[in-house]
Amino acid sequence: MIVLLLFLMPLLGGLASFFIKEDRTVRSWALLASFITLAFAIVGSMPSTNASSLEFSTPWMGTLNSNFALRLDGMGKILCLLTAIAYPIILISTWKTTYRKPNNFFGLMLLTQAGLMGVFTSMDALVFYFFWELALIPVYFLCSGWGGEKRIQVTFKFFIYTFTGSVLMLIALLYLYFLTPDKSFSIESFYRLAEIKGWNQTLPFWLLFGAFAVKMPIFPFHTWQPDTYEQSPTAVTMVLSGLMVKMGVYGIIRWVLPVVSTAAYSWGDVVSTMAVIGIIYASILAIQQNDLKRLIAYSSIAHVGIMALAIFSETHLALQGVMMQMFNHGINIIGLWIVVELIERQFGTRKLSELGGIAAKAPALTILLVVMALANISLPLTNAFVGEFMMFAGIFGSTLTKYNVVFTVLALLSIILAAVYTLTMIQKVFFGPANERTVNAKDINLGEKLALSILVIMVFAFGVYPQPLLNITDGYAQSIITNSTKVLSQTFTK
Amino acid sequence: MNALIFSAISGVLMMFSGFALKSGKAIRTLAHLLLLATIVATAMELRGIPFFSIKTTGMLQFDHFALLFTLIAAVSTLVFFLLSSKDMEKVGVSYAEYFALIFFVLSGVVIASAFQSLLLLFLGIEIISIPLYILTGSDKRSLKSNEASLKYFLMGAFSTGLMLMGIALIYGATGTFSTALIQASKSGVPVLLSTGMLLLLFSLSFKVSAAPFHFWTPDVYDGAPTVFTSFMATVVKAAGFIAFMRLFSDAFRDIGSEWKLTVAIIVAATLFIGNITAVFQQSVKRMLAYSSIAQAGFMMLAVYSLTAEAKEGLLLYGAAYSLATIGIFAVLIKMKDYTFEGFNGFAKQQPLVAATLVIFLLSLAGIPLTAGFLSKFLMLKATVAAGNMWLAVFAVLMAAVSVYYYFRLLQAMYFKEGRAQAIEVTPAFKVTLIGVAALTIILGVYPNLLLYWLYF
Amino acid sequence: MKNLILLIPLLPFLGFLINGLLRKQLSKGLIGVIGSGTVLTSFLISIYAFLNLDAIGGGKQISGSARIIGNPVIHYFDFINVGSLKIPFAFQVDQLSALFLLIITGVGFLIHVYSTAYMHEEKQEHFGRYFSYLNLFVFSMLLLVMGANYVIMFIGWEGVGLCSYLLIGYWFKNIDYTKAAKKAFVMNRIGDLGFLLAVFWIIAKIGSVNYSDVLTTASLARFSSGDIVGITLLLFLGATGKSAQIPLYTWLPDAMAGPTPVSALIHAATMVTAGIYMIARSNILFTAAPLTLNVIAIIGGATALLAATIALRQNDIKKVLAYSTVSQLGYMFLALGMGAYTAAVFHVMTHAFFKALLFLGSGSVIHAVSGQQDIRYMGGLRKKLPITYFTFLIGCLAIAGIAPLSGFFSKDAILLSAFEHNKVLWAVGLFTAGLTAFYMFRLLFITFNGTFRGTEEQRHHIHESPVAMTMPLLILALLSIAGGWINIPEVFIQGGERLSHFLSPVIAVGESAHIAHSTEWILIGLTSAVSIIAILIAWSLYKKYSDEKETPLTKALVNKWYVDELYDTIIVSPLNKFGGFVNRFIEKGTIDGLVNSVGRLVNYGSRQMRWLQSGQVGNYVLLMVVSMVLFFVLQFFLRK
Amino acid sequence: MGITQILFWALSIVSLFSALMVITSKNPVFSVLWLIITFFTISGHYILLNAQFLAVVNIIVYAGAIMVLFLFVIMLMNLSKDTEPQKSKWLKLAGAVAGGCLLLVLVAALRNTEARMTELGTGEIGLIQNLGHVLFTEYVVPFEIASILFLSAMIGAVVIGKRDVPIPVQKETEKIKEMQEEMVGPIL
Amino acid sequence: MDIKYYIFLSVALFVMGIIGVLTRRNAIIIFMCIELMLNAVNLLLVAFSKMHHLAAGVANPNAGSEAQLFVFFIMVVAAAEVSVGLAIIVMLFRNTHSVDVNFLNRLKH
Repeated sequence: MIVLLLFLMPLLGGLASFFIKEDRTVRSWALLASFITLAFAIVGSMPSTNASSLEFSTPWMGTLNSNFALRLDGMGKILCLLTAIAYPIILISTWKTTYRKPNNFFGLMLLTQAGLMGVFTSMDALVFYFFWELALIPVYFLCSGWGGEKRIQVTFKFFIYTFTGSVLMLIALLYLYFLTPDKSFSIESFYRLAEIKGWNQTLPFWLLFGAFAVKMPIFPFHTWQPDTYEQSPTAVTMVLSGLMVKMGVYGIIRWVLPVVSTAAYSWGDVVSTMAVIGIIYASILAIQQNDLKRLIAYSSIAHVGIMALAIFSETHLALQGVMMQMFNHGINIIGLWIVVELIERQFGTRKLSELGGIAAKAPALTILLVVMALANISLPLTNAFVGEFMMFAGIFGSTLTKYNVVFTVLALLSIILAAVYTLTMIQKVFFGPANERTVNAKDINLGEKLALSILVIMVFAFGVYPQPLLNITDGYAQSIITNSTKVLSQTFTK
Repeated sequence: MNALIFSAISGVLMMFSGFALKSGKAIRTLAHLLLLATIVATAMELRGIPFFSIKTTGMLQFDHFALLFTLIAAVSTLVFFLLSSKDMEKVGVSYAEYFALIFFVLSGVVIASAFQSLLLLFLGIEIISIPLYILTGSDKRSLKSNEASLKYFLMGAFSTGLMLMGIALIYGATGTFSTALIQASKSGVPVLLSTGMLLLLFSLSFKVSAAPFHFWTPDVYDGAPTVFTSFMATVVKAAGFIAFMRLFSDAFRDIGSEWKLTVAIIVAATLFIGNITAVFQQSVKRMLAYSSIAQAGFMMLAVYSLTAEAKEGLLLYGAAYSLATIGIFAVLIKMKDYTFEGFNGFAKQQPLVAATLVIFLLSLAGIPLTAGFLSKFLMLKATVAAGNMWLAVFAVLMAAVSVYYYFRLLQAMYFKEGRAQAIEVTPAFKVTLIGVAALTIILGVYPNLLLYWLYF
Repeated sequence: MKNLILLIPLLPFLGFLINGLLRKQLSKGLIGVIGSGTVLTSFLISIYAFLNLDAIGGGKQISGSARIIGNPVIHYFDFINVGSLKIPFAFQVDQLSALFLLIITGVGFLIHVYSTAYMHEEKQEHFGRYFSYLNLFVFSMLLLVMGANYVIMFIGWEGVGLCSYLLIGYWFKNIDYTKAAKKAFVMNRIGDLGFLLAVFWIIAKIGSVNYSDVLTTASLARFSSGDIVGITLLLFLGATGKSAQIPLYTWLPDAMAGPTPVSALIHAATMVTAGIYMIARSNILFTAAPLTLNVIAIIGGATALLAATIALRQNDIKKVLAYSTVSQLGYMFLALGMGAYTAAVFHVMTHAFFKALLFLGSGSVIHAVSGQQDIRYMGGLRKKLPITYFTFLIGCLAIAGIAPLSGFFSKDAILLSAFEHNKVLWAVGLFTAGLTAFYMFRLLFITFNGTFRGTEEQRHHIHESPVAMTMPLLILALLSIAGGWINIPEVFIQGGERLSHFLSPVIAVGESAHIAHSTEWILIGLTSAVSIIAILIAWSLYKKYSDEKETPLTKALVNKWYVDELYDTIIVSPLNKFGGFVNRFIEKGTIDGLVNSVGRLVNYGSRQMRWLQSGQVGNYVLLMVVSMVLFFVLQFFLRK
Repeated sequence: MGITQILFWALSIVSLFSALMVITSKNPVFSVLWLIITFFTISGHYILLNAQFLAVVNIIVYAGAIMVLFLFVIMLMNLSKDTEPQKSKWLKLAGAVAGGCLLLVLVAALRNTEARMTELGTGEIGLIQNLGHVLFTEYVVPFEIASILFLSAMIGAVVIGKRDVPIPVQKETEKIKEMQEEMVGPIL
Repeated sequence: MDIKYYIFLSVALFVMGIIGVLTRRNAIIIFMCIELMLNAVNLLLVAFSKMHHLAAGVANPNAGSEAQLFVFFIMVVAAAEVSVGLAIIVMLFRNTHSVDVNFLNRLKH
């Protein structure tokens, strides 16, 4: 039941808020709804809650053998938790930002949340696809309705790009559906597919991977991302980069690795190579950027690349790291966006070249950003370190590929480059003498401080004691690894 | 049978109502009532209550498939009446006759969906086409309308010729016109049969405007009075596909090797030409014409794979496509300026109407939670089941292209600033639009609402 | 005991939190008290722990080289616990770490005290910020040495890097300072890369990162020799980053941008010795990898020499000390390379004393001449700053290795082991010793002898520093004198080399001198002679200051052998150029271009496609007929 | 080579020739006349095939009614001279070639139908009573349906026939055309 | 008489009609060519009806009559088409004073 509420709450909340015309009211309503969702999410991810309340299934879609099946398992829990935590923070931090037609804005935001929740909990291929799109559509409207001046083209490109990916995914799901013994879309019967061979694996693998790669995005499918992040309103950018990016990673872990394990194994090196190229490529590009949003966008591409690399190393450690990192990356990057939002709102620019010397005027802002930035370069005792450490350790220890050492070394270069661009950003934005733009900067107000402090606390809490999160996801990671090893051994011994 | 007789009689009544009733309102009301009666009659027959028992000597068979489609067609027509029948008055003087012709078309639709003999197929198609020639040309003051109707007529007659040749050759091969017997005739595949079958295929492709026999469509849809374009592009096209489906599943299912390849090529070509050409259009009306070609490509997938699911899908597709297109046209009719720019800032002026339009567009583009998605999905499913992966992939890629032009309209309405042209909409109009939009969504989430009639 | 140990790092952390969060509210005095008080407390606790190592469970030496290996690990909670990999959050307080605890907290405390006076002009909140950073640094450094596995060590490792970044960039208004800070952090990161890779490698092989699992002769068997060499080399790469060895040493001189006490604490006494600690800690691995040891020795020797030469012609007082630090670190690595871990640790200790002393002394000087750092504008300060001069002199003597000051013993031990392993390196070490003596006394003479060459108003308020600054100086001077006596070689008195015995549970006493006492005497004499001669030369050259003449060689020296420029041309600027190229051509041009061109293609196709729709019935029918023909041909003639 | 064969060949040649003339003769009126001749020959074929009823109907309906209607229309538009502007040579050629190819393909395909004889001159299904009987037993439904067709055709004629107000000028197509000329650049 | 000859004959007539449609510009002539096509079909149907009648023999005396009825229906439909078609042509002529299909190019692209 809880799992149902998880997406019903934002759905209804969103639909309701379309009809609340008054700005303050609709903001508060959205905030309330997101808090309620958060409550559900917390209850759901408590180890004490009994599994039966985390499942929901009912037949739908008539003659297609599809069930409206939702279940909240380890990975789902952690991601739903992330989504639920992110929303109140986003709403609080953008409280001061004014939007025209606020009712539509917040309605669409909540609908997006509903879609995300659905994606993370759906246990049926068709339902998964439904929510996948349901999460995409409102974002399209948000970006092109409230974005920057080039928003229409950019968002349109983003939409068509991802839509193409997702329809290809649909074909792949159909293809697999016809291979299932019992002709059903349920994930259980998809997991029973692992025995299929050859083309039957390769084709759906690439179709699925294409869709997820566009969403993540993995080099060279990433070009929509910096533009979109740059153009869309920051609140939406937070959703895009903090949560939506995870849809791609999630998709690969849930719908590729266990379903078409053999192909995932035999194409793993190719994908990993793409990921590695992307990591270094994006890091180098990030150094070149002059726009805060673009810089963070590229750094996020690099981080996601590491996740992809870790996924395809298929070790328990790495997978755990990925799930951990999905959560942490969400937290950190949202924090970064909040700072960007504050800076842009106060100084009216995001250009590094036009900023500087804020530290003297706004120490609190500076400190919070520095913390977020340090988390972004995964400094120890910040949450990101745990995830990345485990991922890298897993990649290095992977026995599936001959090139694990090469991959690790090259990917590790990104931590140096990350240090370069992150510190450059801090230096250019906050240090040095103040210019006429920043000379009378004001420090942030309480609400923003609150939002950021919550994040900072989480950054350190999960950086020092990550075990609770790890326990949530442990079972799922274990199951995936055992499953794939079983399949691979079956496939390649004979 | 009920539907056939009712619609025919209603046609006659409307014909005479022209002399009896003077006010357009009265005529309109009568038409609505008659159509309602037809719908009820069809529904009752669907529930197993035929009013007449007429021995059709195996030429017509009103099975659930036929009746359900008849129902869909009739309901779509009703929606069309509710939304646009007022605007028919502007077309020309002979208001009542238009209704009469539409009713006759409807009866043709009934025949085309229930035929068991090539003769009836021929008659049905003709009964559909001839009134359409007239309706296309009904705006006599407009040169475009005249031109369109003549083009339509000449090419239509030409394709009729092809069809007849095909029928003749098939008869020569099998010695019968009954589809069932054609299927049964186990005299191998004489070249006469396959030639005739191909000719039939071509002429039917013409009727449903599948490439490369689609050329008439954009010109005719563009030239015809928009009201009737809306009707032609939806109900009639769907009927054409039902006829197509019935013919090939009843008569040529077993000799698939003879036509699968050709149909596959036709599907691909239709999808390609329809979508690609639509991208460039500046007039929404013409864009919709091309989009109807594109959608035809998708529906043709059902013909390619004659599975039971494809049949369901085709029915659903007919409903979804007709409803959405009729809705969009209903708004378009009221606009002065048919270009995309004409819709700039439309959302500000008519938020509600714009919202419904969005739903229709999403449905046409095949976005989930709309009937459009589900019907496309069933088509793809059938295609993959038929084992043609590449066709499916090509189809979805083209669907992605279609997003381009559907969303252009959406962007114009919502994100582009512009002088929104004022259109007058009655509350009833709005209510109907909302109803249709709701139906689109409901069918998208709970298709059984429609499909279970097929089985019970 | 367990919780007491936990307090050692926790107290400075509390200091960090308090000073950091309440820096606006607290008064400077309070801040200073909190800052130093926390460190003092943990210093006392460390002493307590040091005295009760057995209680903690450290091994102890019985007789000769026979000893008990204890298990001094204190487990707190599981940091990461995934599947087979367990990374506990645990401390290990054995002889080695206890020694370092003393150095860190002790010297740290003195420097905190010193800072209260030195930083007094700072605005209050910045004062608080400074102390919070300092405390945070002590905390991280303590994590580094107390950690019971490589991950905890790495946490501290990066933590100290961060603190050095924050403290170098402490005056953030000055862009150059922040740049220097960035440089330091990035170069450290390069080293950290090696460290991390080593850790991953260990995990892959052993499945654990605990010293107790990795650093045992048993576990050595599970490595192939290649593994060991690889791991140790990677660890050494980490060390070069942190401890400023070739090729990653260039950040340390720039790090002098930070406040002088910081340079004393971080860039002389403690942080930079982390590399030595780490290698000494994993000595078992390194001993098993002779190749690595050779590399370390060579790099160490080279660094020592290179830095010493550069130091000859530096005019910034702190730069001279910085390069001498690099050079001394090179010395320590030389020792490590010889397998003389004890000697290295010994030198770490003595060096901590006298280098901290020298830095604080220089700080006192700078403080006196109101911020002037260039020694060419000093001189004749001996009268004005007697205490500073005296202590500075002691520091110089110590570093020059004049008996019986601490530097003498430690340096002697290193040279001794060098002599018995590799004569060339010994020669290098000897020469470097001479250079060291030379440039240190050059510095001393130019600064304190002769007449003052600064501006008038500088001259006016030259004054001896307050007691809060001189007191630490004196204490450190004392230590610099006596610190060496705890490891007096056997040749002087029976039962010497206490330190190596003390450390023996952690560091095997492999290498007690096998060479005859006679030769040892000769060597000692030689070393002292070299130093004294060097001092005399310096005296003759600099007893009264004159502008030094410019030769190509000296020019190169002044410009630090152009190493920074070299790095810039071969690494930094190519990377930027490449990045710009990628940004312009690959990203925008190629990849995004491809994506967009798909859209353009569709549009173009659409433009062309519409010509089919010519509007002519004739053409339509023609096309239809033609396609019919084609279909028939396909059906009847091609398919068969 | 019986009399029937000779008749068959003769009729075939005549009908083909007159059909050729239909599509080639410049004057519409001549085309109509040639077409009538073609219909007559076809009726001749019907008789050879014992489809007497159809032969008669063909003459009455086609040659009699329909063609006369055509003739009227042509006269009414007084196109009765060689005024019809000709298509360009190339289009004509293309059309002829395309048609030729179609013929070629069809003949080549149908060449290998199995040979089945239809002897001429016997049988009486073509007689009116047989046809009438079948028409009003089995084919009564289509027969009725045909009436719908006629009704719609009739209404159509009426709708089209009624006079209306004269034509206003069309602006909008022009607008769209020029917009297409300077189509805004691709959004992607 | 071999059925082939009938097939060829009517196919030839049919194609002639098509060629006419392709080559002429006068709407009326085009329409006539279409009528020619229909007649070709009629002829073929009658020939087939005869063929099947003979094939069936005494077993089914009515065999083949359906084809002739089909021809009958074709004529009916043709008549209807003619009435509508000519009406349309006349209407167009009224508006443009031409029946030349080449001038029908307001709608394109």
